[in-house]
Amino acid sequence: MARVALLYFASLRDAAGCEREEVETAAADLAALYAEVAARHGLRWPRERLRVAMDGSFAAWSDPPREGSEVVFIPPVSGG
Amino acid sequence: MARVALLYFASLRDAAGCEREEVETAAADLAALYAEVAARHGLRWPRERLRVAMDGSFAAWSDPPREGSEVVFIPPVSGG
Amino acid sequence: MGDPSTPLARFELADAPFDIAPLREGLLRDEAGAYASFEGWIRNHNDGRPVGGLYYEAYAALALEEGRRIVEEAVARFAVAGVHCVHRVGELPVGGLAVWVGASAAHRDAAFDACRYVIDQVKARVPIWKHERYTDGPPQWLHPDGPGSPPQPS
Amino acid sequence: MGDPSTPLARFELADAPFDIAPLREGLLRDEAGAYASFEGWIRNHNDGRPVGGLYYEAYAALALEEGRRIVEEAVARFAVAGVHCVHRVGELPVGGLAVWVGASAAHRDAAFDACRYVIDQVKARVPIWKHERYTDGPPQWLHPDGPGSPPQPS
Repeated sequence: MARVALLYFASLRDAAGCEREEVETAAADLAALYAEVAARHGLRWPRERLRVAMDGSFAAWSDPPREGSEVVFIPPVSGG
Repeated sequence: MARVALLYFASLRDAAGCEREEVETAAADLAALYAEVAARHGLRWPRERLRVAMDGSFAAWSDPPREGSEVVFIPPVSGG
Repeated sequence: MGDPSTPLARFELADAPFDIAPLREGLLRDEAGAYASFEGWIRNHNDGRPVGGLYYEAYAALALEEGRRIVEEAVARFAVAGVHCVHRVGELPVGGLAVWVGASAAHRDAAFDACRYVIDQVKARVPIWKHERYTDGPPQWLHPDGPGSPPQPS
Repeated sequence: MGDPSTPLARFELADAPFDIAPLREGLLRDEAGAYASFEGWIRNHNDGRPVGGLYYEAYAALALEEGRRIVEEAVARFAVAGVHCVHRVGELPVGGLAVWVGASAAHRDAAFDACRYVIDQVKARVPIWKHERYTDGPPQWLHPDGPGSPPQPS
């Protein structure tokens, strides 16, 4: 089990109903973590359209969640 | 015969030794006028590297010199 | 006037309006003959809808890291003297300045290419999201489709 | 804010230093989301030679006509809100601003393309000549070879 903080931005925050939460997870990787979170909050973004970051850097979906880390699912960006 | 004013710019002015002169010419076209002028002033620019303007607009070498016009031989430009 | 051997590469987020003049000054170099800049302004319409203003939200830690990576890539790819980008976050009115990119170089190809590279990459990669307000209906978050991505879930 | 249906197309010669800020302001449009600019500065070297300054000479009547034609071509080719170019004539020091181009448009492709088109065409077509002074020898007029032109006579 790892304890991680999840941050939500933009429409993901609206859908999750919060901007930050701490969770205990048994997910083997960030892909499984997203599946858990998406099911719990009813998030409708398919993972293929998101990127994921851990502790302020982009990460791979196959990375395991690190204990104490900050994980962010990144919806398509629209800056500029 | 046509009476025209010739203006010289940049290295052509240095070579001609003046910035403006009035000439009477029997040249049938601006190409022949350049040949006259180049011979008189010892200009070493081949006509192929120049453009020619008459009365403030680019002209064709085959245009006849217009009476009272202002003719300019334009060496390669270097603005910008 | 800066050291010609160490090109400037800077990316910043700004939470308030900023002046371009000093940023441009910071790119002036005696050895640089060319400067190209890009500015993104808030338009009064988008996809045919009347826009009343918007809000830019950033995941700041990652935006700064990814932005820095982009300007460093530009410096590595193009023969520039400097590249600088500032992106606004927070509330912006129509006509407001959303993003500025400046690039200086010995020659204009590198200045244009670096400037274009930075704005294209910033728009594609930096985690900043636009929350657009319309004068004819409710606001929305913009999440443009990337190349080859499936349609956005309704 | 200007009429969206009539893009600005302006070319000018300036015989003294000029401010860019009001020129940029003149291109702002509520319907335009993108602005690209180019500036040409006098470098401290050219072809490996140390430059101390220079003089730009123009055949003004024709330069203004050809410049106007170029900005009108840019407006016709690209979906811009405005294009403006100002070229210096007279004495310029190292670091001096030689030419400025600004273009505004709804989208960045058009702004970049118009800006690039104008500076490329101005350099190729407008009758302005550079008389460059060196710190290591006598000054000279610059008459670059065009594509396919024979070598310059000695």
